[in-house]
Amino acid sequence: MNKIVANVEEACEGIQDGMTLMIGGFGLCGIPENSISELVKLNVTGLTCISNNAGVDDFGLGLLLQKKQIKKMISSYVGENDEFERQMLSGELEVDLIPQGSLAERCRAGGAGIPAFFTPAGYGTEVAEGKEVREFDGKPHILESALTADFAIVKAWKGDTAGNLVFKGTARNFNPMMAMAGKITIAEVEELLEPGELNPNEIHTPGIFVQRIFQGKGYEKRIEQRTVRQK
Amino acid sequence: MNKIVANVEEACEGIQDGMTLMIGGFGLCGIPENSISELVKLNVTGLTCISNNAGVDDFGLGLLLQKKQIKKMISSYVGENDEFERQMLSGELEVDLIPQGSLAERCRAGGAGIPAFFTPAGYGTEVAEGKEVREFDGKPHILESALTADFAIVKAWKGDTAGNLVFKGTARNFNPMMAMAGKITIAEVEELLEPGELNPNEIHTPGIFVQRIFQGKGYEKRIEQRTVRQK
Amino acid sequence: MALNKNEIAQRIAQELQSGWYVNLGIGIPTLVANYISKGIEVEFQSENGILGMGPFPFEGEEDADLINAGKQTITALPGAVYFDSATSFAMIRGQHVQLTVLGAMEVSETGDIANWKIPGKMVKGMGGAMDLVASADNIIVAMMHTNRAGESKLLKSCSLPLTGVGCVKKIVTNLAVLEVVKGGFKLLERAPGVSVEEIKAATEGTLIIEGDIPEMKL
Amino acid sequence: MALNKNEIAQRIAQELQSGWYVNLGIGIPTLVANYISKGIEVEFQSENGILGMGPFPFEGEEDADLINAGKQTITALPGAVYFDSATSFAMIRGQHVQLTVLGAMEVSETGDIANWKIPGKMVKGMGGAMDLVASADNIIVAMMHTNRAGESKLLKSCSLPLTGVGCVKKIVTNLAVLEVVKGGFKLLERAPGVSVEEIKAATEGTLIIEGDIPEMKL
Repeated sequence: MNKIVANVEEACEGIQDGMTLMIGGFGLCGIPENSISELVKLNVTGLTCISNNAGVDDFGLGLLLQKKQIKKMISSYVGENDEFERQMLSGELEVDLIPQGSLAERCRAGGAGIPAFFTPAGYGTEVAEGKEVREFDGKPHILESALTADFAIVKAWKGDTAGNLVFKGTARNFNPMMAMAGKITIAEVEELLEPGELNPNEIHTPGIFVQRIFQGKGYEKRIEQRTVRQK
Repeated sequence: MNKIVANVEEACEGIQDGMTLMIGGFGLCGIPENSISELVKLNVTGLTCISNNAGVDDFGLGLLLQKKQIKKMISSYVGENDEFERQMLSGELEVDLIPQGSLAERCRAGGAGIPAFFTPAGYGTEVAEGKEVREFDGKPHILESALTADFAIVKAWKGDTAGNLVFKGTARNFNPMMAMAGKITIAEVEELLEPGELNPNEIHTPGIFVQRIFQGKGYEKRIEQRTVRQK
Repeated sequence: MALNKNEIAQRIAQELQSGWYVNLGIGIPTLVANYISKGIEVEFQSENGILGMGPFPFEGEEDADLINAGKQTITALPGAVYFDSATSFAMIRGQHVQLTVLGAMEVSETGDIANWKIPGKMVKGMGGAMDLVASADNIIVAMMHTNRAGESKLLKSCSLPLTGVGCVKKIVTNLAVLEVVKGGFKLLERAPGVSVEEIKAATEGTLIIEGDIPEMKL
Repeated sequence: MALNKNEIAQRIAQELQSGWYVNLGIGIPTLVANYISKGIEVEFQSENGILGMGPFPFEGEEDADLINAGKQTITALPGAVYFDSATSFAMIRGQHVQLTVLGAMEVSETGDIANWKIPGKMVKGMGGAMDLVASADNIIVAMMHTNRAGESKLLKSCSLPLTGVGCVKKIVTNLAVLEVVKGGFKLLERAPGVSVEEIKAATEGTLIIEGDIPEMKL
């Protein structure tokens, strides 16, 4: 099963104004840099972006914010971004804030055909407003629904032409669940391999969840908070 | 964090009559052979066993059935076992049959703090009796609840003293979800390693889900349906 | 002449499209893998935890840790991947598997299927069948048109406990290819040499016959 | 004298027990890792996907693919494991993490906590805090007893939008260690040299004082 596309242009074909996109990554870690650049180039607008964070002013999803391509962000935490703040406070940008665990589980649910599930997270807070509350074992929970996207765009360390993906370190984060939840899932990888080169025991995302895969290039992998100690 | 116990006797300490146990495996593939033998030796009775299958007459959970240690089986498929059939038809054994995907997801939910979720599986069948039905996107779903166990007993290929587990091939099956859902989770492994010997990118079950781990021995790994072709 | 089991599998194999992930049930469905046309690239999922399932191993190369959902020893093709049961049914329930082929004891004209339980007989369980039929967008039933007593298995409504409701799309039997549409079973193709009258006689449910019904090509 | 941030962290570190998995929030909680007693073996979980988090890397050894939930570069200890965000919150929601330490803007005497939103100010989001407080069996809040305006942060009821309801068990501030019990904040320990009267004055919520209140030992 060959999922390979020639380049980022081909990978992003069909992404249109007004679509809902899932974008993998946590902060600037594990984000699909090539595809984000291509979205800027395509200048698609009115996007709803589901991503744990919104990048920084000049990197990650911040690049799309600069060009006002995003209509709505669905995230758990959106600090570190002045342009984001300006657009949000001025009402140009809609923001839906979701507890991080609920965001991850809602993406997984979307990919796994689970339309809704109960979680204790957010009970008694404004997150619970309008949501069904039910007690289990004496503890109140709220009903959360699945999330899906027209396109999910993820970044992996290694991948093969069958779409199987392996992530590195904490760059895994939201990428595997989002890969499951995209109607079309695009994977960009640092290293693209032939079938059989990945050990089938060590694959994080089975290729069935991926529709298009390509060899990324020029990864900057910017570090948001460089913290070190002295030898 | 050291989860190591000396042997199967120590691993199974505290397992008592009337408890609910989850037992990993699919058919005879990936079952915790050492622990099952120990359960026979301990002669604990009145057990509720959550396991996808019930073994064969003289292997796997069939060994516990022979000694009438099991009061109730929660499984998706229980063929291949005459003693099972006899006990079930005579009413000695309670059997709760659950769609395989719902069984897997209910174990995961139990481990993940999700008390209930909606699934389309079983709608309109006797599995749905007494369960809430709700439509999502015009399609009816039923509400299924989480499963947990006093002890979950799983079998892995490799493990380290921190309880991290790696499975091999299709012997993975239900083991990872059950490991999540046990109040106490026992892991028996073919190869027990020191911390750092497993690549942290390649671990299937993080050690946090495992309370006791030991080096298993004498694995028979019986094959249920030996199918081959000629060279 | 009515088809044999291998010919039913052969006809179903014609339905497969390149790029599809396919789950094959036990029995006739398993045989479908033997008849994939050259140039059609599909990948087989087995719900116990493998994508990219290959043929049976050569004698002496069996691996107890590598089986299919029928508990048979198998092999893995290059590009295969193993996963746990929750992920496996995430693929199925999330409709990432494009085709499910499975056997049935009864199918109703509204697409209900019964294939797991006969009251009064030993019940072995539904395994993954309920998840598969409730989830798949595209389900083909492979079965004999009538049971051993000669009674139709294509019914107005199922008499046996159901596995799923309104989910069957297509049925390939030893006599015919049929589609479940509003109003009943629409006859699409006849087995070579089998007449429409024979199919009518073997079908208890409403049979919809429009125009000339072509013979299957095998 | 009131404790500084490091001393608050130091006091909280005394609560840790061997075998615990611990999630430390941003700010004072992060500092707790610096004060673990010898012989106490705990493992740190960061909700972005690592168990067995180690100290910051040496200069030049930073890995952009290895960060904590505060987006800081970190290292992994032997026995560490990486996982995805759904699995991470399965650990948290499923109560496999024995202790969560996090900061707060307000805590109520019934254990409510507010730490994510100030109306009229830029809202950055709750991140993982709502999952953490709703799930953890054991939550310690690390904070100053009063805000910059000198107002108590231990209240009858929170004025800010809540992060979680009835979940805080213990609070360690610059002035005191308190437990949330039926009826209010039970004073357990005073900071060295801080009087019960000073703590009373700085606490708006009901303060329960039973017998002599010992000084913390650091």
